[in-house]
Amino acid sequence: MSRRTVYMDHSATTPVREEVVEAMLPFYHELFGNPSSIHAPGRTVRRAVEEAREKTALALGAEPGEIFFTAGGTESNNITLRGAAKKRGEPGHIITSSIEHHAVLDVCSELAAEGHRVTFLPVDQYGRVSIDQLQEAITPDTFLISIMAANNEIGTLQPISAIGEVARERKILFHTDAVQIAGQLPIDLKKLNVDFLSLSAHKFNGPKGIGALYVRKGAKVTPLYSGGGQERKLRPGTENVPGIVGLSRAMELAVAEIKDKKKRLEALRYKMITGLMAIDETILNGHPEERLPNNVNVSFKHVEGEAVLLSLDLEGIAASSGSACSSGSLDPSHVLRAIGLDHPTAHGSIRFSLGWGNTEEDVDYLLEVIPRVVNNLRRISPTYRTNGSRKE
Amino acid sequence: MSRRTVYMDHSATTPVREEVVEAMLPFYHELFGNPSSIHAPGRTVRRAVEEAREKTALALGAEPGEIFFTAGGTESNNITLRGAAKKRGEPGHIITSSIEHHAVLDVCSELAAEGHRVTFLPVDQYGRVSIDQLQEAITPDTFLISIMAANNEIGTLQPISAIGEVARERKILFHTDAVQIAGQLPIDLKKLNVDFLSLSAHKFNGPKGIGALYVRKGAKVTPLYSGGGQERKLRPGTENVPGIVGLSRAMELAVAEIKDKKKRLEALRYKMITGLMAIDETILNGHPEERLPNNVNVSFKHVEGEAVLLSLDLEGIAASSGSACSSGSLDPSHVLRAIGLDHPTAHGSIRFSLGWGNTEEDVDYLLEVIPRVVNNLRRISPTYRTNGSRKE
Amino acid sequence: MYNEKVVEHFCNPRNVGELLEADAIGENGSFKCGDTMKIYLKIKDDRIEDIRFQTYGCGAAIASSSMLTEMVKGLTIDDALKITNQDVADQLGGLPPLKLHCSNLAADALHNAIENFRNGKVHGESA
Amino acid sequence: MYNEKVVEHFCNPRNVGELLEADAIGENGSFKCGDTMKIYLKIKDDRIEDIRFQTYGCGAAIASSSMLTEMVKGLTIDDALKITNQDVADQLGGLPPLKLHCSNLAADALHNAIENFRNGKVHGESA
Ligand SMILES: Cc1ncc(COP(=O)(O)O)c(C=O)c1O
Ligand SMILES: Cc1ncc(COP(=O)(O)O)c(C=O)c1O
Repeated sequence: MSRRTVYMDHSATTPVREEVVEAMLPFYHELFGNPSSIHAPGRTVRRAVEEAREKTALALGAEPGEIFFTAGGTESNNITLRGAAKKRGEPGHIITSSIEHHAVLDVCSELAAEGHRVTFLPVDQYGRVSIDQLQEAITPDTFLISIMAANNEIGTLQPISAIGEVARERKILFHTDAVQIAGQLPIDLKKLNVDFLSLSAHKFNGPKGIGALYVRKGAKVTPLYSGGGQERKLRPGTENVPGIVGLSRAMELAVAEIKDKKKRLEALRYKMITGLMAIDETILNGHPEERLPNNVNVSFKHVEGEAVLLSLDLEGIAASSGSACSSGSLDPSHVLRAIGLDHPTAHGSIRFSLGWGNTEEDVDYLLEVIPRVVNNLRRISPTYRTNGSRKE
Repeated sequence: MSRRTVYMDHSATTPVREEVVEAMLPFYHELFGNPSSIHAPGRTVRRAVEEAREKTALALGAEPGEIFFTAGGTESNNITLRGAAKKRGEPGHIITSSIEHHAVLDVCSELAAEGHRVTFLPVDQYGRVSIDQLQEAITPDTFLISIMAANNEIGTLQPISAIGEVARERKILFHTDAVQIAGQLPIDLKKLNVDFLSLSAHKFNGPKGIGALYVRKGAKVTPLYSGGGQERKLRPGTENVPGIVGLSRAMELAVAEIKDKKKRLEALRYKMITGLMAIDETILNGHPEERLPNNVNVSFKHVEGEAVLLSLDLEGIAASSGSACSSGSLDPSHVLRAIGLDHPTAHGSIRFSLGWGNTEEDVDYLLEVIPRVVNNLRRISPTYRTNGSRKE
Repeated sequence: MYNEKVVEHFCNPRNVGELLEADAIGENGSFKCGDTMKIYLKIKDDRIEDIRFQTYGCGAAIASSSMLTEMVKGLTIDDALKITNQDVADQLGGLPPLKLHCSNLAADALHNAIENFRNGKVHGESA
Repeated sequence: MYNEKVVEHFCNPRNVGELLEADAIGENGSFKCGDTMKIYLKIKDDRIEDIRFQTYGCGAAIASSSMLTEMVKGLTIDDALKITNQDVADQLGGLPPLKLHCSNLAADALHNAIENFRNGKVHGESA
């Protein structure tokens, strides 16, 4: 057994906070009614759902009528992109970035296969898109721009506000995948020109299987599913009431604590990056400043990421190499390739994502363990010494 | 306050059982990992998800590889119907019934608008489709038959086994919406020729927002969403782990108790129907025998359903007029019209759906309250006496 | 769903029934939701002396029928004609948007009764 | 994900490093996952007297490298050539399906080393 258990994979998912579970529990048993039912047990639950919608809207600077509950970030992204394309009907042009989550990237590829044109904007070495390149990419039939607010692997923040201005000026719908930023950094939809915004509760200490989609008043997509009229037909199906309540409670808590948490995590992040960079032949991936407060992504040269993860796991430390979803895959992540990493460097990348519950002791423990782990693996590596690095 | 609270709307939704909540709770906090993560917290959760899949498969006579978790019955239906149409690519012919849930019916109408041909089979006065009419409807390009196992309003069971034989013989995919039957009556997919089967946990004392889709080995649909590779790409997105665990536990409990529950509910149902039919000008909707053990649907002539519901609600009794989803609508339900009810009779229909927790005392209470409720409303009704019925 | 006042009128509807010697009878029906209403008037010196109603309909329809009869009892028929469906709904403290049209039965049936009375008939064409 | 035996070999890999006076060196790399492996052999009377490896790769790659060196140490090169990637995986008690190809490095690198030896070279073309 490891001496300590340290979870540093909060970008993959987070524990649900006690307060959130408590808020949800009544809706499993006492308040279990179907919000569509007109009897008292149904009406009580309808009120709870609408209160949750109000809370969620408030936390984002939106109107309650602009919030739609979905089953998660993947669904919110799919509803927006496929729904906008379906609404348009005829082929058109979509602009996205080359470092989106698969739930945007793969939808775009499919839409391209269905006849739309898609521009995958390149990013710089830090993972940022360029406003100039965005401007240049726009054509008269561009109907949708989808650029994530923060990247899930390297934590880089995009210039959402500037992108929104371009989109408004050119009268193009703008969607942002805010799954990683929601609950981490303030979002004020009154100030941003965002037409659609996706988020997922389990990334900010809420439950899995529930998400939300913000749809600016007046912006429209054609729903993908049919059924009962729930969520004003945008996402029919009996509402996941405990999930909805949990999402709104988690959102409320996260937003209330956002400043403190940001400060705390940024301090931990600084300490971690400083400690990790002391290991030779280690590079920091992503933007030095414009990054999520909780994201640390480094590449240890001469070692393979999975082997590092496995070693860390045996020491009780949970981290990730690239996105959790791509861990099953063998190719190095599209994000790391897009920022220009060569294969071995991309393969040696590890994402540590901090969150609620992480302490300075966790960071100390990691920094104690990691040099040994990297060293042990480098000792085995055929490339370490031939690269002119220190001999055994 | 009413003297008693009696929930008789289990077809709309059900309370989650204590055992189910208990099974789910660990997965909010201690076991919160992302099943796609390769570290220990992720792997433990992956095991739980796969165990849940095995349990669910076992309860249905399926293989674990044939079970896919979704966000509910609506999604399972949409994935199957739209996914089968997407897979086919070119226009073809679909056969369904005229009394399906909106999550099948409306998808079929949309597919028709997109160029497919759809036959909506009529039903007899009890709500049953005819095998002969099914046979006749089949054309060389029929690629999908979707007939629900049990109707959500009138409880009528369809001859699924016979439909499956026809489908197999003619080499047509067969989907059944089993949302109302799952957990109520045994399902053995080894014996039924069903290619796709939809179910939703909240209808059998599991949580809302989680469902399953059975896909027979070899049967294929094109996924509607893209993203991470979860649920073998059929339904990407971080798994709703507590939901999945809850669904499988609820399924396990329901199946273990299915015989006893059926006997118990059928006895209550018999008592209720007998009691309700003693009220004059009352008719039973649905099939006298081939119906869900928990379903009672009656029409009280000369009164309007919503007014009855409201009166019952004030007495603490929760029931429904037609499906919960259509309660927001003003048109009489398509199901009641399809079985030939005239407008006023359809408008006077009430569905009582029994379930876990209902007792004989509940039924006694209902039977004590209902004659008064119906009588009070008939006293106000302009049609009651002019119909040759008893004067005040 | 409904406010307390609506529920109270639904539970204890005023002026229910027929007037056997009515001076005018009005009817109105909604094809959309199947509701029907009948209003019976006793009129003396152009003033509504007595009123009764019968309604087949939902909670909103019944409550607004009851409320209307309360509102117009004792009014002159001219004043009664000024009462709109919206007035009835307002007097009930509001109705759910989806249910507003159900409350439209009542005033319309009253108007129909008064029209019949002015045309010198008890029943309208449809009766 | 990995069984105990795999984890044990990953944590304590046997025969790690270089042999400065190797009789043959074999190499193998997977373009797909970027893994690379180097095998150093000391051969006497057609028998593998000593063996070392270096691996850049995932847990499965490292564990199977370690296991292979254990399996072939002391064997004649003829017998060593009979060892397949599957044998290594089996000896480890199995590997996750997705990781099977990572374990393919090891035996292939050994075969490459033996081939070089038979061709009278220490290094192959690529070195
Ligand atoms: C940026 C981003 N978008 C979308 C998703 C998908 O969210 P979910 O898995 O909750 O559907 C994720 C997380 O996996 C993400 O990090
Ligand atoms: C027969 C039937 N199919 C599908 C559904 C939809 O299920 P859900 O609301 O869980 O998506 C329901 C319940 O509303 C139903 O009764």
